[in-house]
Amino acid sequence: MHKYANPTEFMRIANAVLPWAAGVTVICFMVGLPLALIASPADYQQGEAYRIMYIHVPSAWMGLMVYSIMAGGSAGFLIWRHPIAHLVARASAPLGAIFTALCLVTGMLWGQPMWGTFWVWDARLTSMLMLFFLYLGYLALGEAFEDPERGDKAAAVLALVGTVNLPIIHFSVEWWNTLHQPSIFTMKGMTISADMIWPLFAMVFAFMGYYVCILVLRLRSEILNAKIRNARSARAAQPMSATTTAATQGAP
Amino acid sequence: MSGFGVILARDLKLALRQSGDSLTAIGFFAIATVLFPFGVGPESEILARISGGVLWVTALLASLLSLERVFATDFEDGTLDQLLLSGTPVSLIVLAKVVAHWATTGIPLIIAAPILAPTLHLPASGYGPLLAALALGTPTLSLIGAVGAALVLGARRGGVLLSLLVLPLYVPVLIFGTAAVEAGITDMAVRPPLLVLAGMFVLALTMAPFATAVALRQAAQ
Amino acid sequence: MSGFGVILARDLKLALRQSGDSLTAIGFFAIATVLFPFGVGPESEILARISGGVLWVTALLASLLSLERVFATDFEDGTLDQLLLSGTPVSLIVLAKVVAHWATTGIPLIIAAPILAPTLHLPASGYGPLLAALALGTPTLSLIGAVGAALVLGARRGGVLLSLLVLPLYVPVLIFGTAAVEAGITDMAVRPPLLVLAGMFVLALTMAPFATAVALRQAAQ
Amino acid sequence: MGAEGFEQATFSGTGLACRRGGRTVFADLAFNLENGGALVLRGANGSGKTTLLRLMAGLSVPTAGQLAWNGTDAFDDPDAHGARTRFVGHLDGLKPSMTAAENLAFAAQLWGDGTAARVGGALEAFGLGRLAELPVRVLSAGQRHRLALARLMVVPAPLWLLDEPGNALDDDSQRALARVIADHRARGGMIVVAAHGAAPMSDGMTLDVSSFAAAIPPHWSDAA
Amino acid sequence: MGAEGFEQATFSGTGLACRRGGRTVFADLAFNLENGGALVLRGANGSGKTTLLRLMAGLSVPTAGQLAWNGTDAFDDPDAHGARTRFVGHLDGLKPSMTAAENLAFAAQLWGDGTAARVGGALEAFGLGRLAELPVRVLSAGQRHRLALARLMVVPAPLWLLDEPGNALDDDSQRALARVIADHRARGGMIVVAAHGAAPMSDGMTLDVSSFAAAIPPHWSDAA
Ligand code: HEM
Ligand SMILES: Nc1ncnc2c1ncn2[C@@H]1O[C@H](COP(=O)(O)OP(=O)(O)OP(=O)(O)O)[C@@H](O)[C@H]1O
Ligand SMILES: Nc1ncnc2c1ncn2[C@@H]1O[C@H](COP(=O)(O)OP(=O)(O)OP(=O)(O)O)[C@@H](O)[C@H]1O
Ligand SMILES: [Mg+2]
Ligand SMILES: [Mg+2]
Repeated sequence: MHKYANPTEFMRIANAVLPWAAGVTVICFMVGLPLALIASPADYQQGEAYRIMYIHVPSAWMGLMVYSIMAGGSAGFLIWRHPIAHLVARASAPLGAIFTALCLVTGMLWGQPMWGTFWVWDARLTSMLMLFFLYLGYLALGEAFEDPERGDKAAAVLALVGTVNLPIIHFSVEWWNTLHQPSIFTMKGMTISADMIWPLFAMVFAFMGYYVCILVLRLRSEILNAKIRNARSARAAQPMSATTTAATQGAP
Repeated sequence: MSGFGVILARDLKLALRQSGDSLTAIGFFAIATVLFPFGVGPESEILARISGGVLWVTALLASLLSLERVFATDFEDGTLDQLLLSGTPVSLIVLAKVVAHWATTGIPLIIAAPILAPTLHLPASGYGPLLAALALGTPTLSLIGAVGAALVLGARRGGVLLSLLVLPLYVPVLIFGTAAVEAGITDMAVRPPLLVLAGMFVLALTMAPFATAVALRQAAQ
Repeated sequence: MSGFGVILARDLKLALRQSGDSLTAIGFFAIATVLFPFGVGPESEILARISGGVLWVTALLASLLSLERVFATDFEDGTLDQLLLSGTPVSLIVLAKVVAHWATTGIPLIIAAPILAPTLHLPASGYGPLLAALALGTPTLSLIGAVGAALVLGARRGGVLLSLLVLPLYVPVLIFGTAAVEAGITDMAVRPPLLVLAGMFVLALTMAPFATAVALRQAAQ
Repeated sequence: MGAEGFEQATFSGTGLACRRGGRTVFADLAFNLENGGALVLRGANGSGKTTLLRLMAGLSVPTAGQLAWNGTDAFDDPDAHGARTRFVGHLDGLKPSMTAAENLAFAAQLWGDGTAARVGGALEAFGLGRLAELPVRVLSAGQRHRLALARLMVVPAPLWLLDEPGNALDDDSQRALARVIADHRARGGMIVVAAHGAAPMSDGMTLDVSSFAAAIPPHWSDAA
Repeated sequence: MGAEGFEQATFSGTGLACRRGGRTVFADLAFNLENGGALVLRGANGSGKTTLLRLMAGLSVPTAGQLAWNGTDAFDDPDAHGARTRFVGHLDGLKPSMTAAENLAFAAQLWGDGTAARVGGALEAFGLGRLAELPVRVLSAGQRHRLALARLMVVPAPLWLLDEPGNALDDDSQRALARVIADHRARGGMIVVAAHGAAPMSDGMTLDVSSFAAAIPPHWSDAA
C-alpha cells in the first residue's frame, strides 16, 4: 500500500531538517550555557542556586510540549489512521519521559536550598509526577500486547485521555496556593528580568533543537526497522504462498 | 436505548447472584481501612489527622480493584463480541456497565464509609463532606477506571498495568475529595472542592464512555 | 525435583517476557505510596510519623494485586491440569510458582522501597530495618497469598474475594514489619520483630505449600 | 414463525484483504450472498476462515476492500450492521453463573422487544429443555455449544455467521442444527458457515479461503 | 523411536460411578485396557465422556469404584499415575505469550530429561514446523489444538487420554493424528478417545457412556 511510500517522502523532509536542528542546538547551547552560568547576574533572593533554572524550566516546558505533540500524533493516528503521526508519538514518548524526569530531578535539587527539602506534596510537583507516570503508562501499554498494532492504538487512546493533565499542571500554581513559583508569563507581561530571559530562551531553543534531532534519528531507525521487518516477513510469506498454491493445485 | 437497561440489569444480577459479591468490595474497604491503625499506631490524634485521606485512598483502591474485571470476563468468554453486535451504541453499553459497577461498589462504599470512619476517629464535622464527596467522586472513579480497564484488555498482568494507567487520572479526584473532608473538619468552605468534583464528574461523563468505546472496539479486533 | 526448576524458569520467563512487566509491580507500589501524601497533606513531620506504615501497607497491596493471577491463568487455560499430571508433587509446583512470584514482585519492591521512602520523609535510621523486614516479610506474603489465590480459583470476582480472605492473615506480618521500622526510628531493639518475621516465614514455608496443594487439587476436580 | 420472512437483501464483499502481524492472511477475496443463500468457508487451519467471519460481522476492519449490504457500505452504520448479524464463534459468549434460560432471555431482550417469548422454543430445538434451569457452569462442552447455537433463534436476524458450528455436537444435535439452518434459509435468511468435514447443509456456494492466500499481488509483499 | 516400546501393563476400572451436583452421571462402569489397546468413548452430549476421562487421569475422584494400573490402585501414588498419563482436554493448556516451540519445550522439560530433543519432530508431525516461532496467541483455533496434540509426542508415556481430539482439525491434521495414534499403539501404548462421528482409528473397543446412565438404581432417579 501507499502506507510506506509516505515514510520515504517524510524522511526526505526530516533529513533535510536534521542539519538545521543540529545547528540550532549547538549554537544555542554555546550561547546559552555561558550566558546562563556566568554572564547573567545572581538572583537577588536566591543567589547562585537559581542558575539551575536554566535546566529546570526548559525541561519542564519540554515535558509538557512533548506530551502535547504525543497527544496530537495519537489523535492523527486514531482519527486519520496516519502512520507517521503515530511514529512521531511513539518516538517522542521516551524523550518526553526523560525531559519530565529531568524537570523533577532539577526541581528536587533546587528545592533543597530553596524550601529546605527535596520534595513537598505541592500540586504542581505532584501533577508533574503524574505526567511522568502517564509517560511510563504510555510506554508500558504499548509493549503489553502480543499484537503490536493493538498496543499502538491502546497507547494512543491513553495519550489522548491523559491530556486533561496538562492544564492541571500549568494552572495548578494559580488554583492551589503552593510553594512553587507562579508562571513567568502573565497577562501583564513577563515577571522576570531581561538579563535572565535571554539565556533562558537560548536554553529553551537548545532543548527544542535537541528534541528535534533525536526525534528525527529515532524516526529514521524506526522506519528502517519497519522496512527490515517487512522484508523479512515478505520472505517468510513467500514459501507459504508457494506451498499453498501447490496444495490447492494438487488437491483436485 | 433498551440495550442500556438490559445490560445494566444483567450486570446487577450477575453481581448479586453470589451473595458474597457486593459484600467483598466493602470487605476490602473495611480491611484496608482497618490495616492503617496497625501500620500507623493507635494514637487517636494522628489517626484523626489522616482519617479523611486514608478513607479516600482505600475507597479509591477498592474501586480500582473491582474495576479490573468489568470488561475482562465479557472479553474472555466472548460476550463482548455479542454485545458489540447488539445494535446498541458501544458508548451506551459502556455506560450501562459503568453504572452497574458504581451501583455494586460505589454505593456500598458510600454506605460503609460512615460506619468505618469512627475506627479512624474522623471528627464529626467531616462526615457530611465525606459522604457528599464520595457520592460525587466515586462515579468519576468508575468512569475513568472503565477507560483503563478497556485499554488493558488482553494485556499481560492487566491488573497492575491498570493501576499504573488509572491512578494518575484518579489523583485530581483524590485531591479534591480529601480537600472537601479537610474543609469540613477545619470549618472552611466545603462548596468549592465539591463543585470541582461535580465538574470532574461531568467532564468524565462526557468523555470517558467514548474513549472506552474506542478501546473496546480495538480489543475485539 | 526437576519439575521445580522447570516451572520456576517458565514463570520467570513469562513474567520477564515483556520488559515492562516487573516494572508495573513497582509502578503500583510507587503510585500508591505517592497517593498518601495527597490524602494526608504535605506536612513532613506527620508523613515521617506514618511513613513506615504506609510503605508496608502499599507493599502488601502490591503483592496482593499481583497474586490474584498466580494460579488463575494456569487454571483457566488448562495448564493446571497439565501441571497436576506432570509427576511432580503438587506442593513443589506451588513452591516453584511462589518463588517466581516473589522474585518478580517481592524483589522489585525491596529495591524500590529505599528509593520511594524519601518522598515520605522516612528518617534515616528506618531504612535498614525497613529493608530487612521487607526481605523477611514479602516471601511470607507470597506464601500466604498463594493459599488464598488457590482457594478462590473459579470464583467470580476472585480479586476482591481474595483480599477478603488474605488480608486478615497479612495483618501479623504488617504489625511486626512496621514494628521493626518503628524500632529503627526510635532507637529501640530491632531484632525482636525481625525474629518474629523470620519465624512467621518458616511457619508459612512449612504449611502454606501443602494447604495450597490441597486447594489446587480441589479446584481441578 | 416461518410466515414472516426477511426483506429482500444482498450482502457482498469485494477486494477484501486482511493483514495479521505483518502477514497477509488473504487478499482480493470477494463473495456475494442473496436471500436464502449459503456460503461455506473451507480451507486448512489458519487459512483465515475465522478472520473473514469476524470481518463480515464488523468486529474487525479489513486492510482493504468493502463490505456492502444492499449495495451500500455495511460500516456506514456499524450498529445497524451488528443488529442484523448473529455471530457464533469459537468462544460461546455465555455467562457461567446464569442458567441456560437466563442466558437466552438476556440475548432475547438485548436484540429484541424484551418479550423473551421464543426462549423455550429455542431451548427445545436444541434438546436443552431439561437443562433450562441449570447454570451454564455445569454444562458439558457440547451442551454449551448447543446453547450458543440456540441463541440464533431467540430473535430473528437475516445474517448468520457460524464458525465451525458442528464442533463438539453429537449426532442428534447435528441434525437439529441442519434443520434450524434450513428453516432460516427458507425464510430468506443468509448464512455463512466455516467448516471442516461435513457442512450442516447440502447446497450453497463454497469459498476456499486458502486459495486467496496465494493471490497476493507483487506490490503487497513489500507492504506486508 | 518405534524400537523402545512400553512395558507390559494393564489399566482397568471397575464399578466406576460419578455424581455431579446431586445427579449420577454414570454408574457401575467398567473397562479394561492392555498394551496397544484403544477405547473409544461414545455417547450424547452430557453423557459423561469428559467426566470419565478426567477420572481416569486422576484429576477427579470417583464417587464409587476403583481404577487399577497393573492390578494395583492407580491412586496409591497419584504423582506416578500422572507421570504415565497424557491428557488433552477441551482446554488446550498452552501459554499464549510463549511461542509454539517454547510451549512444547516446557512440556518436554517438565515430563522428561530436559533435552527437548523431540520438539522439532512433534511440531513437524502436526505440520507446525513453520509456526514454531510464533506466539500461541496469534495461532488459529485448529493450529492451537494441533499444538496441544503435538505435546503428546515430546516425551513418551503409555496412557493417552484424548477428549474429542478431532475437533477443529482440517483433513490433513486428522490424518496426521491417526498416524500418530497408530504409532503410539504399535509401541504398546494405550489410548482412550472420546469422539462424536469418526474416531481417529478404525479398530478398538467402543464404550457407550450413555448406556451407563440408565443403570441407575431406582432410588437414584429422584435425586436427578
Ligand atoms: C521537584 C520539584 C519541581 C517540579 C516537579 C517543578 C515543576 C515545574 C513545572 C512543571 C514548570 C513549568 C510550568 C508551566 O510552564 O506550566 C516549572 C516551572 C518553573 N519552576 Fe519548577 N518545579 C519544581 C521545583 C522548583 C523549585 C524548587 C523552584 C524554585 C524555587 C522552581 C522554579 C520554577 C520556575 C521559576 C519556573 C518557571 C515559571 C513558569 O513559567 O511557569 N521549581 N516547574
Ligand atoms: N500477529 C500475527 N502474526 C502472524 N500470524 C498471525 C497473527 N495473527 C494471526 N495470524 C495468522 O492468521 C491466521 C488466522 O487464521 P484464522 O484464525 O482466521 O484461521 P481459521 O481459518 O479460522 O483456522 P481454523 O480452521 O484453525 O479455525 C493464522 O494462520 C494465524 O497464524
Ligand atoms: N453440578 C451439576 N449439577 C447437575 N448436573 C451436572 C453438574 N455438573 C455436571 N453436570 C452434568 O454432568 C454431565 C457432565 O458431562 P460431561 O462433561 O462429562 O459430558 P460429555 O460426555 O463430555 O459431553 P460432551 O460431548 O458435550 O463433551 C453433564 O450432563 C452436566 O450437565
Ligand atoms: Mg477458526
Ligand atoms: Mg466433553
